[in-house]
Amino acid sequence: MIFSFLTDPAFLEDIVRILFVFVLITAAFILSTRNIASLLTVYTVQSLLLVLIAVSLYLIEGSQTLLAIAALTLVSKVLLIPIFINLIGEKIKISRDLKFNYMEPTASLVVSIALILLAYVFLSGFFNEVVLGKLFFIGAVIGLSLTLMGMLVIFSRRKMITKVIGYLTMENGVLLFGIFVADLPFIIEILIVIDLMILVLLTTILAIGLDSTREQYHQRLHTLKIWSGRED
Amino acid sequence: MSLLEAFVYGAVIALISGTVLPLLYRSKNARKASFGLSLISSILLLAFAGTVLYTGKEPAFPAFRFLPGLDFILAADRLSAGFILLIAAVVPGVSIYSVEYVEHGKSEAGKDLQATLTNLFILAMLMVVLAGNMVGFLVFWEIMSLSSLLLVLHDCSSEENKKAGFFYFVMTSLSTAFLFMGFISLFRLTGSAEFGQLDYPASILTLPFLCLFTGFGIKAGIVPFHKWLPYAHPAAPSSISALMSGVMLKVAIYGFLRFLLSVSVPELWWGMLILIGGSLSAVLGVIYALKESDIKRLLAYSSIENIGIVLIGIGLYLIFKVEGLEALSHLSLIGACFHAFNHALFKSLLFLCAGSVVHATGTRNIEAYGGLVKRMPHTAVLFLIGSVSIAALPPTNGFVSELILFQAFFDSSALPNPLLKVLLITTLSVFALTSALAAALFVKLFGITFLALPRTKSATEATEVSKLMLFGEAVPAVLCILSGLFSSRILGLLGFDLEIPDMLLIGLILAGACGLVWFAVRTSGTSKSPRISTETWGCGILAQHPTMEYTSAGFSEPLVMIFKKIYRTEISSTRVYADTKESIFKSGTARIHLIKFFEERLYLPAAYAVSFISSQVSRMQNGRLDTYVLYVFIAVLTLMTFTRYFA
Amino acid sequence: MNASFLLFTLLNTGFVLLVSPLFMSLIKKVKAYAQGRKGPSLLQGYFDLHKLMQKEVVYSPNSSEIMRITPYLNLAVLLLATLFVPIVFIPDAPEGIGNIIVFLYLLAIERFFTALCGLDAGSTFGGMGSSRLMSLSAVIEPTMIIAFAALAYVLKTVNFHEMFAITAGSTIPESPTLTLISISLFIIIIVETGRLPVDNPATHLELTMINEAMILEQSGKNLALIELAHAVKQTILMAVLINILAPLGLATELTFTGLVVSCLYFLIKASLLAGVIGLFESSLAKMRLFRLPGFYMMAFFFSALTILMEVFA
Amino acid sequence: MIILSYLAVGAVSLALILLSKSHRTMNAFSILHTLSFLAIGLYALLTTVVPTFEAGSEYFYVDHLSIYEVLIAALLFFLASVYANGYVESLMQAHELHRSNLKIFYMASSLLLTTVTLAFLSDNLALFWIFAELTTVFSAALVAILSAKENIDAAFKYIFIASGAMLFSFIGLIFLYTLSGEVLGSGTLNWTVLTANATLLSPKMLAASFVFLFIGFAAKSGIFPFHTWLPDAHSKAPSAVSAILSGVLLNVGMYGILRMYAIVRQTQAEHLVSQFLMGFGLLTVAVAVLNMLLQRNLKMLIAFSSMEHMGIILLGIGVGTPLALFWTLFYVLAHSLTKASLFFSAGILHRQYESNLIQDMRDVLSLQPVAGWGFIIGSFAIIGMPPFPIFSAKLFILLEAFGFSKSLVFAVLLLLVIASAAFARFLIEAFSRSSKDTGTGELETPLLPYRVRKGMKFPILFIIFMILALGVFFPESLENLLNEIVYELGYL
Repeated sequence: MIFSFLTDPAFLEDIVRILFVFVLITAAFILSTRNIASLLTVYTVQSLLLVLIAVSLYLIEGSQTLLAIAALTLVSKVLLIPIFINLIGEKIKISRDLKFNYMEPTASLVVSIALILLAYVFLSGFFNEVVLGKLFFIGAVIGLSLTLMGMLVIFSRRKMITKVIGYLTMENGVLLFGIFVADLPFIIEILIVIDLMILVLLTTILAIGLDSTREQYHQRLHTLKIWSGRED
Repeated sequence: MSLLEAFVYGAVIALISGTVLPLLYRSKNARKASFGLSLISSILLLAFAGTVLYTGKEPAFPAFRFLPGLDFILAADRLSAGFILLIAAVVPGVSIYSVEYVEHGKSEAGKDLQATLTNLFILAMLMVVLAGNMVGFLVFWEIMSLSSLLLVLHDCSSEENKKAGFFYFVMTSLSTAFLFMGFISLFRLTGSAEFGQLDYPASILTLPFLCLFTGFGIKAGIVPFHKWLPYAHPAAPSSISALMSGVMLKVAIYGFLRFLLSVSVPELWWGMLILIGGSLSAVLGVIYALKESDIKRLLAYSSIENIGIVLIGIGLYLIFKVEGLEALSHLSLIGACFHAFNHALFKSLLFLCAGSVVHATGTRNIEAYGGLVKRMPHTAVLFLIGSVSIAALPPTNGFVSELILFQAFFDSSALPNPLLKVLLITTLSVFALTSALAAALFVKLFGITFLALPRTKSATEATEVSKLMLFGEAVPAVLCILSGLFSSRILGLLGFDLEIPDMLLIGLILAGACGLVWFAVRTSGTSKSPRISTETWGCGILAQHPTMEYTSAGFSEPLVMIFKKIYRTEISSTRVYADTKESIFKSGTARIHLIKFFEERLYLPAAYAVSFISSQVSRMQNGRLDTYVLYVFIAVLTLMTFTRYFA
Repeated sequence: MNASFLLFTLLNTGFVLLVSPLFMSLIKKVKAYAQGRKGPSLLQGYFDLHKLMQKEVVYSPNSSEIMRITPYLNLAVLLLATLFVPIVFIPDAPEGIGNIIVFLYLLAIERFFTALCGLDAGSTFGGMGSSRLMSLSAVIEPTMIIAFAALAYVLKTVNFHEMFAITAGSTIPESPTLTLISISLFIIIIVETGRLPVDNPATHLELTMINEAMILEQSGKNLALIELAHAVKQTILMAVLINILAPLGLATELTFTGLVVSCLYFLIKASLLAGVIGLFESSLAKMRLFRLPGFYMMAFFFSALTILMEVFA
Repeated sequence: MIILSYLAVGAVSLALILLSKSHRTMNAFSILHTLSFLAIGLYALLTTVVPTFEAGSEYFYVDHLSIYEVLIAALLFFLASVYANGYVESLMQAHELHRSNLKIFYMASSLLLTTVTLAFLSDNLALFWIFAELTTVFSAALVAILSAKENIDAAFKYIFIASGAMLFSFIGLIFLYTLSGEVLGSGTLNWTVLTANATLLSPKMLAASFVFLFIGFAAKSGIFPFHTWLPDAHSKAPSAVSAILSGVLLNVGMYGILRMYAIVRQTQAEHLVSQFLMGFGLLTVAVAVLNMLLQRNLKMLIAFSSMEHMGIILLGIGVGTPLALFWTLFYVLAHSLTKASLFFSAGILHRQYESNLIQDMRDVLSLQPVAGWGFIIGSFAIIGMPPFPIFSAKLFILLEAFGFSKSLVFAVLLLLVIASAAFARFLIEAFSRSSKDTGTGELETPLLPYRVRKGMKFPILFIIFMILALGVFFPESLENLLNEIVYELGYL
C-alpha cells in the first residue's frame, strides 16, 4: 500500500510537529504584519493548518470527533468567515495601513516568546499529574500561547478588523488547546462555532462603523441593508 | 394586651398616621392634624413612661416576624422608659410650635413634607429607644438619620445648606458604619442580636466598645466628631433643631448607655477615656460657642458642651463602678441621665425661641439684634428662663443635674487610687470652668439679643410671634422650672432618693426673700418716689446710638484673649511700596483668619485625600478599548502565575 | 423647718445685714489711714444707704425690666446665701441649706443678673463691665470649685454647717492644709468683692471699672439695694474664711451667751480681716486685666496643693 | 418539559415579533413573552418536582437556583418591556433610534431572554458557557442599537472584553473536562456529576480551572479588573436595556461563579478560593466606590454602583457559609430590582434633559416628580438604607464575613460610606439646582416638562412598592425557596 506511511504514527507525529511550527509562524506573521488584506489570508492559512493537525491527529488516534472537528473548522473558519469578512471589506474601503499602540510588531514578537515560555511553565505545573503525551503537551502549550498572542493582537492594534482577527486567533488557540488536551463532545464544538459566527458577523458589521469616518458610516450601513443608523 | 402596651401602640399608630396624613391630603388642616397626632402620641408616651418608671413593671410586647431567624422585638426597661419620657417631654412643645412655624415654609409641598418628616423623625427616635435587638435598633437608627437628613436639606437652595446636608450625611453614615462594626462584633460574640447581659472579660469587648463609642460619639457630636452639629443646625428648621439637639443626641447617648450598662465588668480606661472625651467636648464646645455670632450655631456648640457634661457623668459612673463605689456610680449615672433630660428641655426651648427670633428679624446673626425685649417681650421671658436654666442657676433643673455631678466629684475622696483622684480633680476644674463659661455665654446671648437698643432696621421692626408658637415655647419653659423645683421629689418618685438639696425649699425661701425686700423697700424711705427717666450715661454724649453698644464680639473679646491658644488665628499681610528700595510704604492689606482647627487640620485633609485617590482611580477608566484589554491581559498573566505557584 | 432654724434665719440674716456696711466703711477707713488721710466715719456706709433710700430712681429709656428687678433679686439671693453661712450659731438646718455648691451658684445668680443689668441700658461702660465680670468670674470659677472641693476633701462634707460644726471650738485650724485653703479663700474674697488688684471700687474712671461700670445706671433705692447686697456678700465670704481659719467662739448650739459671744468674736475677727484686706488693697496697684488669670492661678495653685497633700498624705 | 416549553414560547414569540408590523404589537408580544416565561417559571416551581433533569440527563437541569434566577430575569424583562413601550417610542421621536432598527431591538431582547433562561437551566457547563456567550452577543446588539458612534464603541468594549475573557473560561472548562476524565473515566462537564464527585477531583487542577472560569464569569459580571466595559455599556445603552444589563446579565456571571464555587468548596481548594473571591470582591467594591465619588454622569454612577454590588455579592459567595449564601441570593434579587428602578428613573430624566450630566439637570423634582422621587428612594435603597431589602442582606453578609476577617468587614463598611457619600453628593447637587438660581448666573430658559408616556411610570412605582414590601416583610415562600437552594447547592 503506497499510502501506508499515513498510518505510521512516528511519521505523523513529525508532521504534526512541523505543523506546530507553521502555526507559530502564522501567529508571528499576524503579530508583525502591517497590512490588513494579508492578515486575513494568514488567518485562513492558520485555520487550514488547524484542520490538517486535526486530520493527522485523527490518523494517529482515530477518533471520529477529530475528523468532524476538522470538517467543521474547514467550513467555518477556512471558508465562511474569511469570505464574509472579504465581502464586507470590498463593500467598503478601509484604509490599508494598521495603527499600533502599546506595542510595535518587534516588541510584540519578543513578548510572544515570553508568552510561550509562560504557557509552558504554567502547564508544566499541572499536566505532570495528568498523563499527557509529549506531543499533546506541546500542542497544549502552543494552543494556550496562541490564545494569549491573539489577545496581544487585540490590544496592540487600533483597527477593529484587526481586533476581530485577533479574537479569531484566540479562538483558534482555544481550539488547538481543546484538541490536544481533551476531546470535547462534538455538539459543543458545533455550538461554539455557531457562537463564533454570530459574533464575527456582529463585530465586523459594527467594525465598519468605527473604522470608517462618521459621515460615510450611516450610508455605508444603509448600503449593507442590515443596520440602520439614526438620521440626523 | 394590657393598657401599658396599648399606650405604645396608640402612640406609634398616631405617629404613623401623622406621617401619612399630610401626604394623602395636602392641606393646612392635614398638617395641623399631623402635629396634633404627634402631640397625642407624646401624651400617651408620657403615660407609658411614667407607669414603667414608677411601677417598674416592664411591658410584654409580642415579637413581630421581621427577617428569617430574626424577629423584630419591642422592649422597654426603665432605661428606655427614661428616654421615652425625655422624648415625650420635648415633643409637645415642638409640635404645638410647629403648627404655626411650618406655615412660614416656602412651598406647599415643602410644608407637607416637613410635617410628614417631623412625625417620621419622632417615630424613628421612639422606635430606636424601644427596639429590643440590635437589628431593629439599626433599622430605626438609619430611618432617624434619613428623616433628619431630609429635614436638614429641606431648603437646599443655598450652597451653605447643601454643604451642611452633605456633611451631615457623611458623618451620620460614618457613625452608622461604626455602629454596624460594633453591633456585628457583639452579635458574633453573643450569637444573638438581643441586647443581653455581656458577661465577658472586657478585653474581648474592647473592639465593640471602641466602635460603639466612636459611632455614638459621632452622632452625639463629641469632640472631635462634633463638626456636623454647627453646620446642620442652622440649616434645619428651628423646630427640627430643637428635636435634633434635644432628642436625637440623647438617643445616641441612650444607645451608648444601653451597651455600657449591659457590660458586667468594664475596664477602668473606658471610663477615663469617656471622662476625658466628655470634659474636652464640654470645655471646647462652650469656648467655640463664645466666639460664635450665629445664634443657632452658638446653640449647637452649646449642645456639644452639654453632651460633654453628660459624658462626664457616664465616665464617672464607669470609674466608680470599676472602683466598686456603688452609691457614687449610681449617683453620677443619675446625674448624667438627668442632665440629658434637662438639656433636652432647655435646649429645645432655646431653639424654639431662637426660631421665633430668627423668624421675626430674618437673620441669624446676633450682632443684628438688640432691644428685642421691648418688641417680643414674651419670647424674651421664655428665652431668659431657658438661659437661666442652661446657665445652671438654682433653682432651675439645669442646676440640679450639675449639682449632682459636682456632688459625685466632691465625694470622690473615697477613691483609693490617688492618680485617679488627680484626674478627677483636673476634670472637675474643667467642668467648673465650663459651667462658668456657659453662664458668660448666655449672659452674652440674652443681653446682646434682647437688651439695649436694636442694632438694625430688621430688629427694630421685629414683632412678637403668634400665640400658638409662644405656647409651644412655654411648655418646655414651664417644665424646666417644675423639674427644677420638684427635682428631688421627681427623682424620689422614680425610686432614686438622693441626698441633694431640696430646690423647692430654696426656691420658696428665695421668693420669700424677694417679697421681703420688695416690701421693705416699699415701706421704708420716701414712699412713692417719682420715677425719672433720662438717657443712658455716656461720659457726656448727647444722644445714645446703637453703634455705641457693646457687640457680641466685643463681649467675648476678653475670653478670646485669655483662650487665644485655642482660637488659633493666622495673620497674613501684603505690602506695596512706592519706591524700589521698599522704604516708602504705599498700601497694604492685612487679614486675620481664625483657624477652624478640626475642620482645616482634620476633616478637609481627609476629604481631599479621598477625592484625590478617587480621581487617580477614575483615570484608569480612560475609555479606550485597547487599555481595557491590556488590563485583562495583564490580569490573566498574573492569575496564571498565581495559580501556578499557589494552587 | 424647726424653731431653731427660724430663729437662726432671723438672727443670722439680721446680724449680717446690720454689720455689713460697717466693714465696708472700715476698709475705706483703713485705706485712708494707709494713704495718710483721715477718711470717712465708720458709720458712713449706713449714712450712704439711708441717703440713697430717700432718693428717687432714674431709669434709662432703653432699659428694661431687668434693670428694675435685679436689685431686689440680688439682695434676696444674698439674704438666702447668708443662711448658708452660720455666724451667730449653728442650727440644725433642713437638708441642702449650707450646701457649698448651692452657695456658689447663688453667688452666680447675683453675678448673672448684675451682668445683664450692665448690658441693659446699652451703655458702652455697662457692656464692658459685664463682659469683664463674666470673663473673670469664669476664670476664677475653677479656683473656687477646687478650693471648696479641697474643703470638702479635708472636712469630708459639702455642707458649711457641718464643716463649721467640725472646726468650731478649736482656736487653730483643724488641719494645717486649711491654712493653704484660706489663702485661696482670701484671694477669692478679693476677686468676688471686686477689690484691688482686680478692680478698684473707689475709681471714678469708667474705663477701669468692672463692678462700678455695671451699676453706673443704678440710682436711688436700687443702688442702695445693690450696695447693700455687695456688702452682705463681702461679709459672708469673710465669715466663711474666718470660720475655717479661726473658728474660735462660734456657738454650736443655741444659748444666749453663746450668741453674744460668737457675735462679739465675729465682730473682732471680721474687723481684723477687714483691716488686713484694707492694707492688702492699699499695698497693691490695680493689675492689667489680662494679668489677672495669672493672679488667679496662684489661688488655684494653693487649693490644688491642698488637695494633692490630702490625696497623697 | 420545562425546557421545551421555554424553547417553544421563545421561538413562537420571536416569530411573532418578526411578523408583526407596528410597534405596539411587537411590544405586546414581548410582554407576552416575558409573562409566559414568568408563568412557566412559577408553574415549574409550584407543580413539578425540582430538581429535575430535562431533555435527557445530559444537558439541562432545573433546580431551585436556576428557577429563582430565571424568575428574576423574567420579571425584569417584563418590567423592562413594559417600560420600553413608551421609552422606545420617545427614542424614535428624538431620532435616536431608527424605526427600521425597532424590529432588531425587540428580536434581540426576546432572543436575549430565551438564551439567558437556557443558560440558567443548563446543567452542562459548556452549554452554560455558550449561552452566556450568546447573551453577550445579543446584549451587545442591544447596546449598539442606537448606532451612535459611542454606542458601537461601548458594544465593542463589551464584546471584546467579555468574550475574550470567556475564551479563557473555556480553557478552564477543558481543564475541568480532563480533570473529570482522570477520575471518572470519561470526561464530563455536567455540574450535577461534578458536584457529586467533587471530593475525588484533584484540588490543584480544580483551583486552576476555577481561576480560568472565574476570568470569564468575572468579566461577564463586571468584577475588577475585568469591569472596564461595564460603565460604558450600561451608561450608553438605552435605559430599558441598561436595567436588563445590570439586573439580569450581571447575574449570569455570578451564577456561573456560584455553581463553580459549589463544586470547589467540597475540596481542600476551598480556603484558597474563598480568599481569592473575597479579595476580588473587596477590590471591586473599592474601585467601584472610588469611581463613583466624583462621578458627574448619572448613568455612570448607577453603573459603577452595580459593580460595587457585584463586589459585595462576590464577597458573599466567597464567605461561603450557608447563611451568607442565603443572604447573597436575596441580595441578588434586591439589587436587580432596585437597580432596575434606578435605571428606569434615569431613563425618564435622560429624556427630560437629553443628557446624563449633572450640570444639565435642574428643577428635577418639579419637572419630573415621579422619576425624581423614584430616583431618590431608589438611591436610599441602593446604598442599603432600611427599610429596603439590601440593608438586611448587607448586614448578614457582613456578619458572616466578620467570622473570616474583622478588617475586611471594616474596610467594606468604610467603602460603603464612600458609596453613599457619592450618591448623596450627586443627588444634592443635581436635584437642588433650580433654573432660577443656576450657579452660572446666565438666564436659562425654563424647560418644558417631558411628557412621560404611559407605562413608563408603572415599573418604577411597582418596583418601589415591591422593595418596600420585601424590606419590611420577608415572605415565608421566598425563605423556603432560598433555603431549598442553599440545601441543593450542598451547603447544608
